Amino acid sequence: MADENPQDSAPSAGEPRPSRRALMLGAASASAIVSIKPALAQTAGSVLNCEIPVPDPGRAGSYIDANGKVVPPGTKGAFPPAVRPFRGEDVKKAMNGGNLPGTSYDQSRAYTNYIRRLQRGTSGFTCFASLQMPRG
Amino acid sequence: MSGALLAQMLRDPASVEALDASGWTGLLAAARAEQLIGTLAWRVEGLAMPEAARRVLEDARATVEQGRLVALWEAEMARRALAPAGMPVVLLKGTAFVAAGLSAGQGRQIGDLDILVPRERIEEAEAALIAAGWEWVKPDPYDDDYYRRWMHELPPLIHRERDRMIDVHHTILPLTARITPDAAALIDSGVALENGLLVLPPEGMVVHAAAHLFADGDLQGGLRNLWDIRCLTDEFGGTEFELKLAACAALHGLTREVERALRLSDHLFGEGADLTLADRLYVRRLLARDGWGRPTRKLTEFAFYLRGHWLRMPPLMLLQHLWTKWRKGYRPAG
Amino acid sequence: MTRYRAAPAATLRIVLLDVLTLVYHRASGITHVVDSPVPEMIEVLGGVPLTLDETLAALAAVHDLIDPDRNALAARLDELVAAGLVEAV
Amino acid sequence: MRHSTQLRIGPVGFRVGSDWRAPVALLDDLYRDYPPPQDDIPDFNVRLFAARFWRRWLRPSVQIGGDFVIPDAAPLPLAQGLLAAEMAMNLQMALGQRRYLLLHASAVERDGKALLMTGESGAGKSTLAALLMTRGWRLLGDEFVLLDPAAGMVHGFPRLISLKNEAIGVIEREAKGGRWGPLLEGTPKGAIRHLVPDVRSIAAMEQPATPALVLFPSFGFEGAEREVFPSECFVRLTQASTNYVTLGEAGFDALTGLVRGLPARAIDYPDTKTAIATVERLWGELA
Repeated sequence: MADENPQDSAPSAGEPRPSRRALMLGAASASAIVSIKPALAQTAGSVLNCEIPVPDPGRAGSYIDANGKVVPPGTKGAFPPAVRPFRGEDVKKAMNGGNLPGTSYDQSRAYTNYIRRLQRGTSGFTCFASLQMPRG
Repeated sequence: MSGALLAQMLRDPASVEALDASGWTGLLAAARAEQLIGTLAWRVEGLAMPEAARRVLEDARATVEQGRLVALWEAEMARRALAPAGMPVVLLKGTAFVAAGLSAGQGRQIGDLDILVPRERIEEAEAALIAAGWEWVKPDPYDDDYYRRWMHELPPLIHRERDRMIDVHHTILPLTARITPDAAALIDSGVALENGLLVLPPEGMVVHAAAHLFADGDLQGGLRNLWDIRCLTDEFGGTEFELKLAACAALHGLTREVERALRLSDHLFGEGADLTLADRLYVRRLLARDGWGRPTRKLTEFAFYLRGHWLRMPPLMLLQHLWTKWRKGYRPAG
Repeated sequence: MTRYRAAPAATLRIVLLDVLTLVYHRASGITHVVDSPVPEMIEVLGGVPLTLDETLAALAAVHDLIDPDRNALAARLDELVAAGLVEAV
Repeated sequence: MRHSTQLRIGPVGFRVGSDWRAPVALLDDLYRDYPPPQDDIPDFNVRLFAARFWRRWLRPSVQIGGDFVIPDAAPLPLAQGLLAAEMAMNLQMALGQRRYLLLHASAVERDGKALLMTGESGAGKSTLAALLMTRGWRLLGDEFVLLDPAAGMVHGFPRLISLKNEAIGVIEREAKGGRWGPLLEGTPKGAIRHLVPDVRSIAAMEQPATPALVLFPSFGFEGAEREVFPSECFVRLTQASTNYVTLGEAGFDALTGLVRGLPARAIDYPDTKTAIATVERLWGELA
């Protein structure tokens, strides 16, 4: 039962969870739950249908340079933001050498580099992390 | 023959104590192949056995226990999806055994979720399930059309998030089979569980298991089916139950099948029974496993494959069906 | 009026890891990786079943809602219902 | 079955049966230093058989079978019988392992502590593990790592190291005196050659190790490195595990226990030299 695992919900000493804090309900279209599926799932399912915006909405309008770094709009040699978020399945293909849909080769490389460097907390991170499906 | 060894160990668990390493190896392989390893693990728990065997069986027990939770959850999600429609939903087979807490559920490996709903409401059920995240497994026009016209269930659906299949039945045998059980009576006989889902009464469960075993299909996995029947008759046995069972079997036109199931169950798992010549063929088929878990007696198997189809369809339709399957590359497992 | 109720606390193992939270649901055997406001919603829905508006009010009572948007909350609730962590009753 | 053999890799016993002598003879030779299954009762059975009986002789092709199977597994030519046996054993682990949380990862050990490396096929985890083995690390396994949910320790699964294409030459130069299986050309994954783990790794295969560092290597990129936080590490490892979901709460406990407090890094590397240097540096920083 829950109280058999007091370490679970109780915050560890030193970083108490504030009892009252700011809370975002988020956009109606965003997703706040990723359910772990069997690695050998029979259905393609949600993981490949999740989406990764480039860049994340917090930095909307910024450009992406060849190394995948987010740079100010108009930076020379960098690419404008992607028109629409990429689907997990497309990203997976691009990671294996394909091109992201609707992009040139260099643009696709830049976006993929951006996605590879996604940090926790950024939009699309959970989707990206779920794509890491090493199979033999 | 390891199929016979498996049946013997289920009947008399204490006899595992006499097994040597190769006996254990063959037993475990056959139990896995018959999907009875969880059942075996339950039966022999606490007996003396080599450490390596104990470990394999312990893992099998943990696996069926997790499988039980997942099966019950799948039933619960189907209940949530179908509850607003207010139709009766009867759980069948393994999920019903564990939901009702029956001994037949102990160690039972459970695959898909099988439910029975009234025939006139099956499309409503289908729509509600699709709205709740289930989708078609494989869109194949021939199979789809075939299912809808002739089968006793919808084409299988799989839940896109949980990766679990559901079979939605409206009766317990294909419409093409020569025996036509009274599906409405089965649903009416349903016993309500605490959450509102129904299960068949014990005699209905036995009749369904016997129908599934002898009147539908090629007896693959039949040993597990027969074990289900054994557990049910052991748990509910007695004169009163026998009368109910006979009446239920007669109502659905399955007297011959139920009587055969009881004879084979007594022969394999009980005190013995007088077998007919045909019964002996069934026994041969049910025990056809070698020490590597391979099916043996290919000819018997193929005969039962043909027979399974014969029972389900009139001959001309059978020919058309086999021809279509053949062109699509199906061959009986060999 | 649809009311919402979270899975009983005894069936949930909730582990906070850096910014994301893991929820293991014992009844389903499924692990959910969730972001805010999901853990907070599970908490306020742990008692009597609440309507959408009551859920919004309950969240606002214990947190400073930056975007007290009814539609966004409805979307979160739908997700929780689909995941089986919350039941619509 | 006409021919059969038994062997144990780490804590897992196998029985391999075959319609042909050659694959079994090769296994007996390459696995000659491995013990038999505990109590002579294998955890898993593997079968190599002819799909049609005439396929035993006529263009013999090996079908993979066993306790756990996937439908439609393509047969392999008899010359690749060793690969078929290895694939079949891997398949039993991937589909049937229930005692340990199975991670698709390579791992090496030093001072009782384990370094885990996981990534997509082609990320170089087998190559890196083999190279580290030649540099004094003990090989725990090049394909699977077994995490014990109760104790939190990792058990090795040091099967034959499966090296592909360019990696074969790289390791042939480094592993002096190594014992090798035949070069298998034209497999579904290109050229494959199996290297027997060194004597020390086989002898110590029953000793578990404490996980100390997990790396997510990617080959073919500029050298780079970033910290992987526990939540990302958790999600990635669930997807690198074939039995996380099946193990239920035990799997959840095992994996949350592992990622909390375990340092994790994603490393990109342009060549193996850079990778080895990065690994040694990160390992040094742990202490």
